[in-house]
Amino acid sequence: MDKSMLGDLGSLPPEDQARMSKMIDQLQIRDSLRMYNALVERCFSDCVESFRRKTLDEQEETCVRRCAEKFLKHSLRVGLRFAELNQGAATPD
Amino acid sequence: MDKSMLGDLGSLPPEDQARMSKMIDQLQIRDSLRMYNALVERCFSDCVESFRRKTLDEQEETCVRRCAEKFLKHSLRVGLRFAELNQGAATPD
Amino acid sequence: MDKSMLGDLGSLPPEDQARMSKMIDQLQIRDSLRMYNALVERCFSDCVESFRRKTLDEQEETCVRRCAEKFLKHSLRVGLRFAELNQGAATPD
Amino acid sequence: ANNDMPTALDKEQIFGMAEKEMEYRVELFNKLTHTCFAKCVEKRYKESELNMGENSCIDRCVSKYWQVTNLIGQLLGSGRPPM
Amino acid sequence: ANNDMPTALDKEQIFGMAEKEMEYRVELFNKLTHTCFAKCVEKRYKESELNMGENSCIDRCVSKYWQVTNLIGQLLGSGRPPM
Amino acid sequence: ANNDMPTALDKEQIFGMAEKEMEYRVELFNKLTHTCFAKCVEKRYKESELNMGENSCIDRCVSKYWQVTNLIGQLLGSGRPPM
Repeated sequence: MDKSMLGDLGSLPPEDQARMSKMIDQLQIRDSLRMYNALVERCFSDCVESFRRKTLDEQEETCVRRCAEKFLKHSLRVGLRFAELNQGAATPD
Repeated sequence: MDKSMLGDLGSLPPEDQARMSKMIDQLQIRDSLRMYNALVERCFSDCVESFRRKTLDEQEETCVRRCAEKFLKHSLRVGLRFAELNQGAATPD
Repeated sequence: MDKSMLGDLGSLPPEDQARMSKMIDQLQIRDSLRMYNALVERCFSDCVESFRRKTLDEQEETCVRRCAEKFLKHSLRVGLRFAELNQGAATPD
Repeated sequence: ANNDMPTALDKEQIFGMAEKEMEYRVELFNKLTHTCFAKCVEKRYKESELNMGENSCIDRCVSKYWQVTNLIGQLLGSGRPPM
Repeated sequence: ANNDMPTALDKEQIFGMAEKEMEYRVELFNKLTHTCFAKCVEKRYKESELNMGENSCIDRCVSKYWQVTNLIGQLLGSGRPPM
Repeated sequence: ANNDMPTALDKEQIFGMAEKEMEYRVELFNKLTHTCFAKCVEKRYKESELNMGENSCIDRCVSKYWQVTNLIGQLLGSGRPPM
């Protein structure tokens, strides 16, 4: 998710900004790894139904690719809408 | 959840009590924010099925209100029962 | 999960090894407690359907035992396969 | 209004609360994303583009999810907006 | 029996374990709450009160969930009660 | 290639990233385990042993899950294997 969604740091003293910024970086790394795990789980669950072979067949692979691409586009769109709502709701500090 | 469920601090030296108490406060803040998120997800999933408009209709809003109120009452009741069982199972330290 | 899956510590200086090792221990404790919680939730959900009595009947208890044993055997097997794939994919550092 | 708050609470607590708040936002965003994907996107995955119907469903889903978050926030009596 | 344990382990470890233990209790409580809500509470939400049937279902659900926690705790050979 | 990396980044960041990486592996393992249990193991629980069909399903499930992890890793353009 976009860093700007996590808060406005402008009003803090520099050393606190640095610390807050590091914290946000850590959260973003964790979040993107979790997203990756969740995406794999979802696309695997939706696309892989048969366990008669140990490798993905072509149809499963295509399904997984589309699932992942769709999810990423979806996630981007949700981020945009979410940011708009967030801005509308934001009160001046 | 009720603070008392998380442990008996009476037997610790004061500075450890303070530290433990801070830790419990942090866990409770995190827990209540997670509960809030989980409640929203559940009531949204149970009550909102149609996406032909971008605002909640009256029926959906009523459903969400009842869902949230029921969940909070439920959660309170579970907390009471849980505390009873906990006490029954507790061994003197 | 097996500690060795979490990384190779051999190439680090001793004090970093100790710190990393502690971190892994903490993660493993957290993970095994989470696994326990997840196992209870799964076997409860799969085995307990009726709420006309407040104690488990014999059939439910048997079901829970088997569910837990099966899950543990399953988890062990997954760990072995996972480790094999991991080793195949590992690049020399 | 809250200009001199930092003197009242100690800094560790402020950072601790900021961290929880950010974790909460990330989790809200993730739950919203997964819930709206499940509600709006066709699971057959016949193509890798979102079609028009899916796109407008997503927009409305985000909007309604947001409203539910606010509605429940009011019920919980937090007195502040959920973000 | 464990009077002098604090000298053996260092304090950081004790606090670390206490933290994990508390996280575990919170998670147990949350999973129990969500599972019993799904098992006992009618999803139509026709009213905002829990009815008698739901209430007694909840009580039994908590009790049985607790028993399953203990049963699996024994199987895992922890030798200690789950709480 | 990365011999002198430790001088570039500070140590806290390296430990922080190692921690996230390990959390990721644990979560991958747990999701895989739960997903393959749901896909392969019969929910009637008539016995406490895994039968032959379940065992071979588990092996294939792990293998396919692994492939999906790699496939999506490539799509995300990480340029590195997921583990």
